[in-house]
Amino acid sequence: MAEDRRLERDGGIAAAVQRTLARRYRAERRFRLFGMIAVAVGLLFLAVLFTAIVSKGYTAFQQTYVLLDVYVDPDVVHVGNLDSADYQGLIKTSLRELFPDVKGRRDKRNLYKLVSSGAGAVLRRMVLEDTSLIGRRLRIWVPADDDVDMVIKGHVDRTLPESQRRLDDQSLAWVEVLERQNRLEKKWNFTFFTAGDSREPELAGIWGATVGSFYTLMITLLLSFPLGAAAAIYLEEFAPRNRWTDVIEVNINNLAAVPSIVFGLLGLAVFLNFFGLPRSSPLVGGLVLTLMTLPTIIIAARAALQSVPPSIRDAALAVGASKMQTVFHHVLPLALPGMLTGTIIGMARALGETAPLLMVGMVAFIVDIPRGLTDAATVLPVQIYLWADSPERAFVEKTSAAIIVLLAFLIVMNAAAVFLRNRYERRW
Amino acid sequence: MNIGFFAALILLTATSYLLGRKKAVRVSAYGRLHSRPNYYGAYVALWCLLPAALVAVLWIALEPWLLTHLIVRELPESYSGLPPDRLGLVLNDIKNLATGAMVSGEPDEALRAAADHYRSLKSLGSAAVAVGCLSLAVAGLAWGVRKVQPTLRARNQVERVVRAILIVSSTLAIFTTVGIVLSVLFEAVRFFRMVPPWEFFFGLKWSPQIAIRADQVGASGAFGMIPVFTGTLLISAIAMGLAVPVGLFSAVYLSEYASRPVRAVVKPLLEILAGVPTVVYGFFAALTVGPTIRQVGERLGLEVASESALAAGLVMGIMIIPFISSLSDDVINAVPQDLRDGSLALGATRAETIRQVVLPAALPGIMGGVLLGVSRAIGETMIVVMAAGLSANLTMNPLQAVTTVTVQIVTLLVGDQEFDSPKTLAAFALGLVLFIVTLCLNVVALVVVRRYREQYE
Amino acid sequence: MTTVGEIHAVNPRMTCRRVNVYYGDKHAIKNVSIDIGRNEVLAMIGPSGCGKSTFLRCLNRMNDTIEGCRVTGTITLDGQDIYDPDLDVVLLRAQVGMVFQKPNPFPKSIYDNIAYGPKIHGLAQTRAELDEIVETSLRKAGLWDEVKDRLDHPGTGLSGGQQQRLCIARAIAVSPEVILMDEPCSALDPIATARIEELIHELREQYTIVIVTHSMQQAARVSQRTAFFHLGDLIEVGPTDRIFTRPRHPLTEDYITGRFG
Amino acid sequence: MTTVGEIHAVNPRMTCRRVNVYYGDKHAIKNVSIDIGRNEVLAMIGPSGCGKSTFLRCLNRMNDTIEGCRVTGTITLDGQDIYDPDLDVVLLRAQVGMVFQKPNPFPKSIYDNIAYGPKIHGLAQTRAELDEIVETSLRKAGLWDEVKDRLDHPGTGLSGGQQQRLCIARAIAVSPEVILMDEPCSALDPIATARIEELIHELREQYTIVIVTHSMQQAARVSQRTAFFHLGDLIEVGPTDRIFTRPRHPLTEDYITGRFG
Amino acid sequence: RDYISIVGSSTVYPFSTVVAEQFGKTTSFKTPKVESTGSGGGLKLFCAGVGVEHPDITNASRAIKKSEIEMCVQNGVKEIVEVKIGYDGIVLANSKQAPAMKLSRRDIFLALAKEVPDPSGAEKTVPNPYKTWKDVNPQLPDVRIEVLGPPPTSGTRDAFLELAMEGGADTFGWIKGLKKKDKNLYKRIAHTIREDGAYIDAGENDNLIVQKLEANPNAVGIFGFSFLDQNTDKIQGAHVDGVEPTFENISSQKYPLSRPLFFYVKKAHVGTIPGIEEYIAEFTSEKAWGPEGYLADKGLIPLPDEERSRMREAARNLETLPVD
Ligand SMILES: Nc1ncnc2c1ncn2[C@@H]1O[C@H](COP(=O)(O)OP(=O)(O)OP(=O)(O)O)[C@@H](O)[C@H]1O
Ligand SMILES: Nc1ncnc2c1ncn2[C@@H]1O[C@H](COP(=O)(O)OP(=O)(O)OP(=O)(O)O)[C@@H](O)[C@H]1O
Ligand SMILES: [Mg+2]
Ligand SMILES: [Mg+2]
Ligand SMILES: O=P([O-])([O-])[O-]
Repeated sequence: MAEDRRLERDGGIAAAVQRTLARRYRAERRFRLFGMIAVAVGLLFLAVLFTAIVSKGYTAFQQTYVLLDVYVDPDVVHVGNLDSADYQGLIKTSLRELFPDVKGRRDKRNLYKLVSSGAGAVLRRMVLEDTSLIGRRLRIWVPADDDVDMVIKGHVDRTLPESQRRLDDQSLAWVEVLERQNRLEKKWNFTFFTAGDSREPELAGIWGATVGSFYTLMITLLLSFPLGAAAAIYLEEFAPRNRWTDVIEVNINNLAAVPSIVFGLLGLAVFLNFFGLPRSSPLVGGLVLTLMTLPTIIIAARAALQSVPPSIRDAALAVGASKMQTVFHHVLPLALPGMLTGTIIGMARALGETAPLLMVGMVAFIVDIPRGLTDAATVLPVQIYLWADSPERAFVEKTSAAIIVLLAFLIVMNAAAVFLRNRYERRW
Repeated sequence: MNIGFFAALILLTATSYLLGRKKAVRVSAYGRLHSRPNYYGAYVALWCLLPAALVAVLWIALEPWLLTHLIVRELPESYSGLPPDRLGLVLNDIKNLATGAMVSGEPDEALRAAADHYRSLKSLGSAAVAVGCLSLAVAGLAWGVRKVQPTLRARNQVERVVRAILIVSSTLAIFTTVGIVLSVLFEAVRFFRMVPPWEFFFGLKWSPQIAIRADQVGASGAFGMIPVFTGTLLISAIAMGLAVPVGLFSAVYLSEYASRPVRAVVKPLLEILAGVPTVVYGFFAALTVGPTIRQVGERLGLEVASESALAAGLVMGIMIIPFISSLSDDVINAVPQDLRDGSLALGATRAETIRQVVLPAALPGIMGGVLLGVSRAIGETMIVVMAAGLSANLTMNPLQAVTTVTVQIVTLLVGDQEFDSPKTLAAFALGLVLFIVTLCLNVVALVVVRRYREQYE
Repeated sequence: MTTVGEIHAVNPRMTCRRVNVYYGDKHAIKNVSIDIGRNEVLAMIGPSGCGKSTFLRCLNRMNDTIEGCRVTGTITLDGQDIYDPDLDVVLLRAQVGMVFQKPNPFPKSIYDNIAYGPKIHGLAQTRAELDEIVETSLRKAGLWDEVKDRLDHPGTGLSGGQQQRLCIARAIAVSPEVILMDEPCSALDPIATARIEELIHELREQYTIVIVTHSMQQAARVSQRTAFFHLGDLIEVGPTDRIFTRPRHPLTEDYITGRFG
Repeated sequence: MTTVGEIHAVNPRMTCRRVNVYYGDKHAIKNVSIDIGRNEVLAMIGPSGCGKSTFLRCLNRMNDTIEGCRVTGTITLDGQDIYDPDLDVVLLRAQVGMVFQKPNPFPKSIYDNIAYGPKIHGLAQTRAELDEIVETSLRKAGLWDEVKDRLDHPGTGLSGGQQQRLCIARAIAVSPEVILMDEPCSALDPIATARIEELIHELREQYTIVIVTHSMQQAARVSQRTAFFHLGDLIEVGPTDRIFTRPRHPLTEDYITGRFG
Repeated sequence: RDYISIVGSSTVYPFSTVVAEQFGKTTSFKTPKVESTGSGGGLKLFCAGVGVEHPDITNASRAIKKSEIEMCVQNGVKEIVEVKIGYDGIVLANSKQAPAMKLSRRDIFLALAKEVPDPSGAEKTVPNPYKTWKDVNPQLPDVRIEVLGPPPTSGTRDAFLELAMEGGADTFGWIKGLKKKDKNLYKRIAHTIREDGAYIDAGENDNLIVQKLEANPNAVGIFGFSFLDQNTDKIQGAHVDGVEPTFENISSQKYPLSRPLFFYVKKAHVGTIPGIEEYIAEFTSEKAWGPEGYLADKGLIPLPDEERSRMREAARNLETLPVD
């Protein structure tokens, strides 16, 4: 036969293959190399982003505190006015005691600005907890002002001429005195993790936004995963193949391309104006993000369902399983990894999304920690967005720190899904 | 309506499941059960839960309206005669009073009485409905249990309910679409009344600022969408130019070459890229990538805008990588090993096997991922807002600054708005057209995918 | 083409009349009518690609799952039209079990592969009962000794022949009344084959069995009636011994004497 | 256990020495040594699950793709150790072709299924040459007439037996020097089987063939030497006629006389 | 609802939030919710009606327009209290790595307008030919004109056009003359910013502009004074008409580019939504908006003393805007 003859002439398959082998191996190596490069590129970007963020943000996890000797004057604080006493005044008094030679209104004002306006609140909390402190002299650490904090952390150059810093020479001198007396110390910034937003950087915390994100994403997850999975299952396993399902399919793909802010518009029109749900609430935010996330989950889930070999379905049907049982007992577990991937990616996107929330009023200054799904709340990316736009220098590091928290949130959120996915994954 | 109620309902549902099952087991003595006892359990549970839940949901939806109505009837004329919006404020006061929250000023007697009334009505209503719902649940339970007979096709019934749920879920996408179209359509139509459509569709100049003044409405060439859409196209193309090869090769590498532990670690790591807030990418593009490209470009003697399309596109591409890599990785992994074996046994190299057997078999899924990535690129907002700028240049040069549809929509909508000027309405027109354009793209994609689909087994 | 021989069975369990199957344009089964008798083993033979598997899949509506596959004509089970829209296909498939030509174990453990059917049909009240069903099924399929120590290993990690027997065990575990077997012994050695044939003998006492086979000897050994298909046509059907000794249709004769093609 | 009979071939193409295969803990092949002669057909027989497929997969290193599978011992092809890390498995597999037990056509057209191998190895310069290779391969596998009108239809839409022949055609399309066939006729009717056996005869002129079969008759018809495996051991090997007429090991005798199990 | 809902200008947002926070801390009322929606968006929400679902207060970086008042009235918001809270300086700044700029409004106009008066002196405009600052004014450095500024949708941009560009245009007598003759043409000349890349719309994020300036010493940025105040170590404000943008200069009205900031209160809500009056009181207290107050710390330029006390009176008495 012709081909045998040709092979003989060429020295058999081995020789024929041998001739092409070098080229093919080059192709193979190239292919593999591209793969490695691609992964490396992805990881590199991640590493660059991470180092950039972490190197900018880690300092926000510390906060400068000032050690003050405060006399809890019974004339100022007594049982009658525990709640509303002028604690900040006590702080000011103790500052004056530290620098007795400061005279003049202006200088005093500058002096008071060394400590945070939240210092009084620290004292207040202590006194409220233990009224026996009244009349005693306390040594307490109170947060320093953000300008001082920036200097201590080295974000502002002390050697610059006075006109170019926020802290004037006199204040700087006081800071140096405090430093020499070991009255300034950087400590772990608990406030950052436990407080809500504040316009004073040293008092601002991420907890409010974290809780808001948690509620919002809980809604999103609880709605979008079941709905997305259900829609995908119906479309892939039950729906007849016809024009109508084609329409739905194109439609879903198309929804994925709708700019997220348009979902915000939709949420504004439907959830706020039509249903009258409360503005700025995690409930509405979650609903909007659900609509935005659904297409991602559905598309991924359909792809996953499609890749389950039909023989598995046949096997189950043939032992008398109903279509529903076949899907839920056999197909779904096999498709679950892919569905979870879609969920991970969709939720990750929802977690990082700002634009649609602008429209439903979640871009707001909210100090209180939300306690329910209908309380006014904000979310982490919005908090980042807001802080990034704040003039105060100290918010720069806070912004990065908030991003770190968001990424940590993301990692925690994904970990469970990744764990499940790895469990269910198999190759057949 | 509180936690206690829902706990009770759930408890009842659980009980009804158990009762249904038990009855099924018992009646199985009189004849072969049509379905497994669990299905009878589920059947009864559905009877118990669904009607009660329906009523509860209805109540939650109607309660405010109903209570308001009742309260207003009791209010003295001086209040109930107020126009509805004022009345709303009064009611708010009453509610604040009733819940013991802060109120402004000294509330008068009538309000206090109303507040008490409100409080009692509310607790009464809640209690009544709670009792009603629970009785309904019990009734449903009883009814369900009664109906449990060996001949009852419980599985079919339960599956019918599940199926209905599935169908409802899948129509949600349609509703969303309808909602989106409706929420942009009217404003878009208003826009087209002010700006002639042909000017919008074929105009080569986009400059909404010119028309900010009412006296310049429709100033020629101000609302041409071409440069804006070109910008979207350019940036999306750049993004996909990065994301598709990187994503696809990563997927191939992870699923075909990398060892299991490596894959288990790297894949979730890459997925983090999808979750980095877009604001962060925006900063990254604007402050790191943009200036770098500019510097490099200037060293090469190229004219580079500081907000080049390239910078925004590349950073967007980074964000999209996991969309393609993870979804593709899953479908590649799902291709049966048999097929790989078949190819390898012919003396194919791994790369050949992957390229010619595995990837074609996984194509529909991969296309799904790529489409999702494209969609994301087209719809992405924050990155381009921060990094691509607003100047609507009609160019395909990636080193120049362009603007995108989403940027325009966002700046028009979150900036200073004037809802009677085409400036703001243009956002809706852009949204609508974008919707239609991507719809066409998706139809094409569907046809292409259908054609090249390779079904294994 | 009209079928030679007696398509009617004395005591029919299933009847097929003018059944046509199309895969898109391809006409895979052409106007086939045949009865399947109670407590009988019907063997289906014919050259590769003649439509045996296709016809078999019609009998429990597994064809429904193939996109583009269309069936016309009537098929009844105990007088009930199985293509009736009101019919519960789940029940049908529980009654009419099937072993596929290509073994397709679930990607689950061996135990779960077998236990799945009984579980969903509630055939076992207790774990012990389930264990027993699994064991007897595996024993009947002649696989018990080989896998009894590794019931929790995946079914996909078995050898070809083992997978085939696993699928047989899986099918009989739900005690269907009609069993369709598509070349159940193709990957089996003579001893395992003998075991399955023995099983078929046992099962026939109570059930109805349709078996596709390429081995004339096997057909002769296990079946009471034999149907010969060719290019989608049912050429001849009749008592097995008659078909193999006195085929009436020339094609049948050519085929069983190996003078074909 | 030591193997009975002559493991050496006169003119060995492949030699296996003390080969052990493990799937995780499972010891699937135990210390097997055997030669495979040039231009000879070696039949491997043995009960289901005894390790025939496993052993076959060792010969072209298809075991590499199974996770947890470990091979020890030496196997050489033309004196070259095929488990040598420097060895080129692509070349090896091009030389040592394989037909799997379960047909696994690519989800491509019938034409592309066959053309795939020749294309990647660059065996055809022109489209016409490729067409020719496809046609001759399909003819040799006895499938041409059935599929010549629908070469562009997907290979996965074929019947079981057709798929099997498609896979045979695919394997021979690259003209490997050694062909491993795992039950190549299991889903084939007698006529198609005869066609494949004829093909084996033809191929033997130039190539070396190892075939796993459950049919003693087939082994007797096509092979020169036969190896009998049992529970992972190579029990006996020798010239086919001798094995079938005068088996030396009691297990062999039991097996071929069907007195087994 | 038992808290105040505030929407509006992103420029006023930082001040409004500080007051809200202080208010929440020092009174027993809840902390108000402050949304940043932009002046126009805020007024739209504000004017949508009376009732709990509508905001009580909106911030604005410009005075409410007549058309907006009409919309409000149409929707039943008839009583609106206007509170002017202070000034915001619009600064032009560049990186400290480059020499400080000394600009006049005329320079700014010539550098940024799309059409500029014919350099030959004829009374017509030509497309802006200037590439470098030196082209505009020989005393300025020889670097490319590259200005990062707010987008057309922002209130800051409107103010910039009115204060800087119009001011610059008015230095040409014939253009100033147009103001009366052909208002449209005048506005087109004075209000149209060039689009050839010299002016870059930089979005609403002023921090981003500051950081871009740091990276690009040749660029000039336009933004609010508070951002300059916070970043004096990195950037420097350009003198405009010989005046440096400092706290003192802006508050004494010497610096030409400053605009008033406002908030508007829905009087109908006072007395029903708890805390509105107290919030106004807090905002207008000396410790907040006084020259030594905490708002000044955040960069708000206080009103002159006399105007401040007048405003305080008006605000506390809830004097409403006239509607017709
Ligand atoms: N992937 C695997 N993982 C674990 N065990 C396996 C795997 N493949 C095969 N085995 C086991 O190894 C033994 C040998 O299997 P092999 O497939 O080689 O048998 P065989 O001789 O080909 O049988 P058959 O004739 O049934 O195909 C069997 O006991 C089988 O269960
Ligand atoms: N899914 C399908 N799509 C299109 N054609 C098909 C499909 N399945 C089978 N066919 C064709 O229908 C005919 C009958 O196929 P069937 O599988 O019934 O044959 P068979 O008799 O079982 O053959 P074998 O003995 O080889 O298994 C064959 O020509 C086959 O190519
Ligand atoms: Mg078949
Ligand atoms: Mg095998
Ligand atoms: O938010 P603005 O201040 O720009 O209106």
